[in-house]
Amino acid sequence: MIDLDGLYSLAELPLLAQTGGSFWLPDAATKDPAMDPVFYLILAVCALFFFLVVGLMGLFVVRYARRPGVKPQKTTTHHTLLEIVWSVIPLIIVGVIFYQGFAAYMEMQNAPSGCYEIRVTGRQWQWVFTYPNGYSDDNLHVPVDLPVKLTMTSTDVIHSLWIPALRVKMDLVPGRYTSVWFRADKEGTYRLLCTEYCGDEHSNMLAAVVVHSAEDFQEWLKGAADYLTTLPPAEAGKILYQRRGCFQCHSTDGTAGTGPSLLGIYGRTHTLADGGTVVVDDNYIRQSILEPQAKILAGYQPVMSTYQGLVTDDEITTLIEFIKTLK
Amino acid sequence: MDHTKTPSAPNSASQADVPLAHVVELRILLTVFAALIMLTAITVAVSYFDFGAFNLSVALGVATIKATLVALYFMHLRYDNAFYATIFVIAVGFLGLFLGITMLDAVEYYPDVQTWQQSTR
Amino acid sequence: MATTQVEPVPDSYLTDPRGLRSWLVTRDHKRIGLMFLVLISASLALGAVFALLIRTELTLPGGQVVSTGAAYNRLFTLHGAVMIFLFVIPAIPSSFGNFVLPIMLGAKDVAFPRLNLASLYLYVVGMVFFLLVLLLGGIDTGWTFYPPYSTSTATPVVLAVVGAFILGFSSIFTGINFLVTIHTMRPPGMGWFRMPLFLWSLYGTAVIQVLATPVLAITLLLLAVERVLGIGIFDDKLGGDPILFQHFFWFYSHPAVYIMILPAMGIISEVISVFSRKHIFGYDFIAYSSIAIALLGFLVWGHHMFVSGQSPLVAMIFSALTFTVAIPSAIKVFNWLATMYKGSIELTPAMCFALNFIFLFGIGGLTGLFLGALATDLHVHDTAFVVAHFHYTMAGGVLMAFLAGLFYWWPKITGRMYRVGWGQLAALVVLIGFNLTYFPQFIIGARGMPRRFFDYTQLVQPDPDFPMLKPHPEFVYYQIISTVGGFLFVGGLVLVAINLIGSCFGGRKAPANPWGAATLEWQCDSPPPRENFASAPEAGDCYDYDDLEYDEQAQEYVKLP
Amino acid sequence: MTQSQEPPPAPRDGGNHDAAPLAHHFDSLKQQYDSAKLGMWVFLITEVLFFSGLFCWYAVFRANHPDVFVDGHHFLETPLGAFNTAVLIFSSLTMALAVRSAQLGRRAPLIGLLSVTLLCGLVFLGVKTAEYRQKWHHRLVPGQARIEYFFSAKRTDGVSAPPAKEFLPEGEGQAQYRQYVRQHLAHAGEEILTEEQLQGRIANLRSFMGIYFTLTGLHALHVIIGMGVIFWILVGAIRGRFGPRRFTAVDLVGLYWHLVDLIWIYLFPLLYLIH
Repeated sequence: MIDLDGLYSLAELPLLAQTGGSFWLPDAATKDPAMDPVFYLILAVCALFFFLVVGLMGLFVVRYARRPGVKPQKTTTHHTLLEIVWSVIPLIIVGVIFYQGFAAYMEMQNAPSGCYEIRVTGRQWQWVFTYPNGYSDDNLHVPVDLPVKLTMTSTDVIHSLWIPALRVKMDLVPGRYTSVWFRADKEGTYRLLCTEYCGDEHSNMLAAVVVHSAEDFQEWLKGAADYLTTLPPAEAGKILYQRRGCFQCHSTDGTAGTGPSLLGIYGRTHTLADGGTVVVDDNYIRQSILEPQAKILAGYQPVMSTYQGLVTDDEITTLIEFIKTLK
Repeated sequence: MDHTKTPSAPNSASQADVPLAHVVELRILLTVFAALIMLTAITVAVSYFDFGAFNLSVALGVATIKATLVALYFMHLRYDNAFYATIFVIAVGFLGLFLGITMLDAVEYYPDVQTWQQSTR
Repeated sequence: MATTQVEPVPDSYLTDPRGLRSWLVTRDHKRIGLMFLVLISASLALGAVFALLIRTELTLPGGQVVSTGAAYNRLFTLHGAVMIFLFVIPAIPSSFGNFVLPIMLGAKDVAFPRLNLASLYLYVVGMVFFLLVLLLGGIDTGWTFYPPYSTSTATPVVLAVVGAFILGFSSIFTGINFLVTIHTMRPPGMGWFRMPLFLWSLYGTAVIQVLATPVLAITLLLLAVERVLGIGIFDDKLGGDPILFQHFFWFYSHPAVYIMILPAMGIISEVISVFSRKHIFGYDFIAYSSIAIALLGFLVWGHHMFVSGQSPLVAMIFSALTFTVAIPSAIKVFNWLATMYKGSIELTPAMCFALNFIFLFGIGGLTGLFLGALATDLHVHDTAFVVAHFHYTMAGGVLMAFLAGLFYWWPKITGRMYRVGWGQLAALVVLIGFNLTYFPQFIIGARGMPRRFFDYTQLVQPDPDFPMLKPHPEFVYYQIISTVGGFLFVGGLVLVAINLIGSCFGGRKAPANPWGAATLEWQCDSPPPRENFASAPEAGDCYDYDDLEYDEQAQEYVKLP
Repeated sequence: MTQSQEPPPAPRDGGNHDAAPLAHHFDSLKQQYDSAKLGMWVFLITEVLFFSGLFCWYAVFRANHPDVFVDGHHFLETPLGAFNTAVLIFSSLTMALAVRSAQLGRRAPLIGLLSVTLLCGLVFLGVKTAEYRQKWHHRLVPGQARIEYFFSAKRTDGVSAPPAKEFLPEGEGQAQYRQYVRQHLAHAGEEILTEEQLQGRIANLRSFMGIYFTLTGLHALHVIIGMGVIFWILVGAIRGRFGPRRFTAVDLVGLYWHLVDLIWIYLFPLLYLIH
């Protein structure tokens, strides 16, 4: 029996949607998602026309199957009124569908005033959510019942933010802002994914959306930002190293990845791609984080994108302290 | 679409002396040339005056007159089967459609680019 | 029964003149069409291999066939690029279109036979470029080449772009040829509204090929220039605009789906009428709808960009226009049904595939409503739902029509009859396999499975950091069904190949008119002689079957005196 | 298409030069000529749509960044552009006259007019080359560093990486470049005061030059192709291959050449005549 990492055996797999939501749509984090009625309306239209067309087709195939000696019956070869009728009826139906889709879209598009604003930055292959107080996290935490507006951009290629439970999706385009808003009515944890193909680790560009109660949210925000001050810098830096996804390219055990390993890198002199040399000190690390393309170590590609605006100065300091410990 | 209007109604019988195409008069060609050169001079000349928002329209208007002259006389559209002119106009129409909608969108979303540029500067 | 003695075949286009060289420099539209058919089928096979690799990979979470996202990304890019540029776009016009268009007009060839040959060679060169890309390790941009990813990835994008550019010209040349041929070479007595509907659909296709493909050419050229020289066009880092590329790309690529589907609809119009032995219902509406689709198809490209950062105003315009293009397609389907009504329906393999077309394209077209409506598109865009939708239209539409055309014209092209029973079985296997493959993807897509996703382990497993996060283990179940269906589907295609190729070796010799069709190509021999007709055919009503009677002796239809 | 009798024996090349050989799949010269002409017109349509991408790019940039064009056009020589416009228009006239000569079966004028047309094409390209050389000299060509790298020995020495896709040259060249931009704009009556302004101007210039070189470059490519086919029919004319019922090739090449002219008629004001 196929065993999926010890989690499910094939026989135990849920046959249908036993994991929340309806057969077609996943669990919603809002009470009345504007999209759902439109979805089911279209589904009904689809089902109606599919069974009409395929039903008639099947009926004709059986009823008028070729029989020896039986000639096809004469019918008219055109009937303008009929043609107009079956052009106009679908036209009316799609008109209704358009309007429903449009109305729901406008509702999903126009953010109400007083939204809680969170900045989102997509980068290969990680999400960074920055809160009004300057704190950044790699998962999205939002308060319940409060409209939240995400102002989004990307530092490298196009990404797309999708939260199935909230029925929202919007691309993150480098060089500009896009935005979405939503209001989560149900506390819980939901999935957030990247749906615009963005490279090798596209399928790992995931995050969680945690909907807190109002008090919990404030408490979380306060506590989450605190580790920078409560922990020793090197330890805080280690947490940051994990959260910001530095580990994806820079190992701490000496193996070369997309970028140089951080093990023992501090204090040494390295050759640059353009032939010069550089001593890896506080300034160089700071520059490498903020202007990664400025000085590339020999043997590496200039592929890292900047963290300008994504890390605070204090955070960089903790990262430097962390790198110093890697000997 | 009446098929007799499309080029070569196919049942044109075997014919040695059906003319293949119209021969444009010399005088017309020379006149058109003179007009084109004059229009070029005009468009260069007016480019030194400022019509504000109409600068582009004036330049493109003159260019369009010139292009029409070239198409009508040098390219024989005036004398040839109307179908050629039709498809040429349709092509320009599709150019306009492509350009128009794309520009409409680009202008609409440009503020999002501007705010981004301001915030990163 | 099928293997009666092989009779000596009179000289046909296949044997006159002989020799490899005569094929390589031929200007005969039939030979060019046949060579296209072979190359296009080879491309289909290559694309199908990639498809099976992708399907196997996705069966279970984690790596099955390949171990990295990088490798998987190359797989789906090559699958998409090969299928779109080398298969579905040229599939019907370049092969069947080339073969039957002049014969349907009673002409000896297309207007520009040399251009036609150039089109074939451009196709071959484009194919070579794609194979080079494959040899160099493939590209990982997706077939859509979206910048800034495509301007920054290290894979040989320029090579693939040049390949697509060249294939674009192959398509343009075919379009020019068909347009002019239909205009100037119709026989006496065949006005526009007496042409076979397949020709109307090819005419509409040619209009799109001519108007849209050049825009793809310039788009790809600009992309290459940007990548090589760093001119800022689409890449924001160089002062360009990534959304602009999407407008450019879809201005071609949306009409391009009608380049793919229109000729398919043309084939279905022919096949349904012939095998129902009924005059096609609503000829004028079907003809007009082809042109309407061709023109309306240009007004809807922005519906690929509803979540891209396109402005809401333009999104609204495009959504509204998108729905208008649904109407001509609906008209065609209703007319086909009306044609079958009170007919005398014979389930030959061609007809079976035509019915498959209505079944599958019906689902594909209807699910398009989800993507045209703004609110629902926000949810299902770029998910497996979209994958299912366009496979229902492209594979369920174009491929089914391609197969219907293949079974329909095979006797004419090769002069051999295949085994009808095996063809019917293949149609059934394909129908079942197809639905098993793609229907589950509608469900998982709407429930949260994105497209172009290498590893969905994290979607089906509980997340240790977030125990409240509900995983979707049901995805695995649907993916397994999908993969099983995929192999069944391809198995059906293999059945088709065996049946048809086998017929060349000892199949019964095909009569001139085995189906009793009234279009002109059935008036010449099977396979046709070098110049198609010994004497000029008479162009009558191409959907009037009254004076065609089945002759048991000759196993073909003959004209009643 | 009366196929009841055998089509008249097609006159092959040689002997009768007054009428074109009739291809086997056509019924009449008229049908053959009309097909060729329609085919050419359809091809011209693909050319229009091909250039539509460039015009669209131009329009979007001009709408959103008008300053790019205002800054950029200072670096173009309007008199040269105007001269080239006149040259192309004149060549269009000679081409139209050449078609007329071919239709009337006048061989000597045909040869002369085609030669003049070809010459005009050469003059156009010559002026264009001079303009390009000047831009190259001032390092205004987008991707110049990458082009230089490609043609230099560095490409194969295994050490040097290709230059970044940046517009600004490195080192000493950069200082010169800045100086040139500063001076040139001062000359055009605009004083650049701050470093930020200069950076902005350089970014604008880079966008403009990208558009300028792509548009005029692709147009020049069409001129070169046009000259190639004009040369081909010139050879045909010298060999006496055209006559009153045999001028399709001249006619079609003429249409192509006029379209190339027509596109330039738009490019000239769009690039050179900006306030």
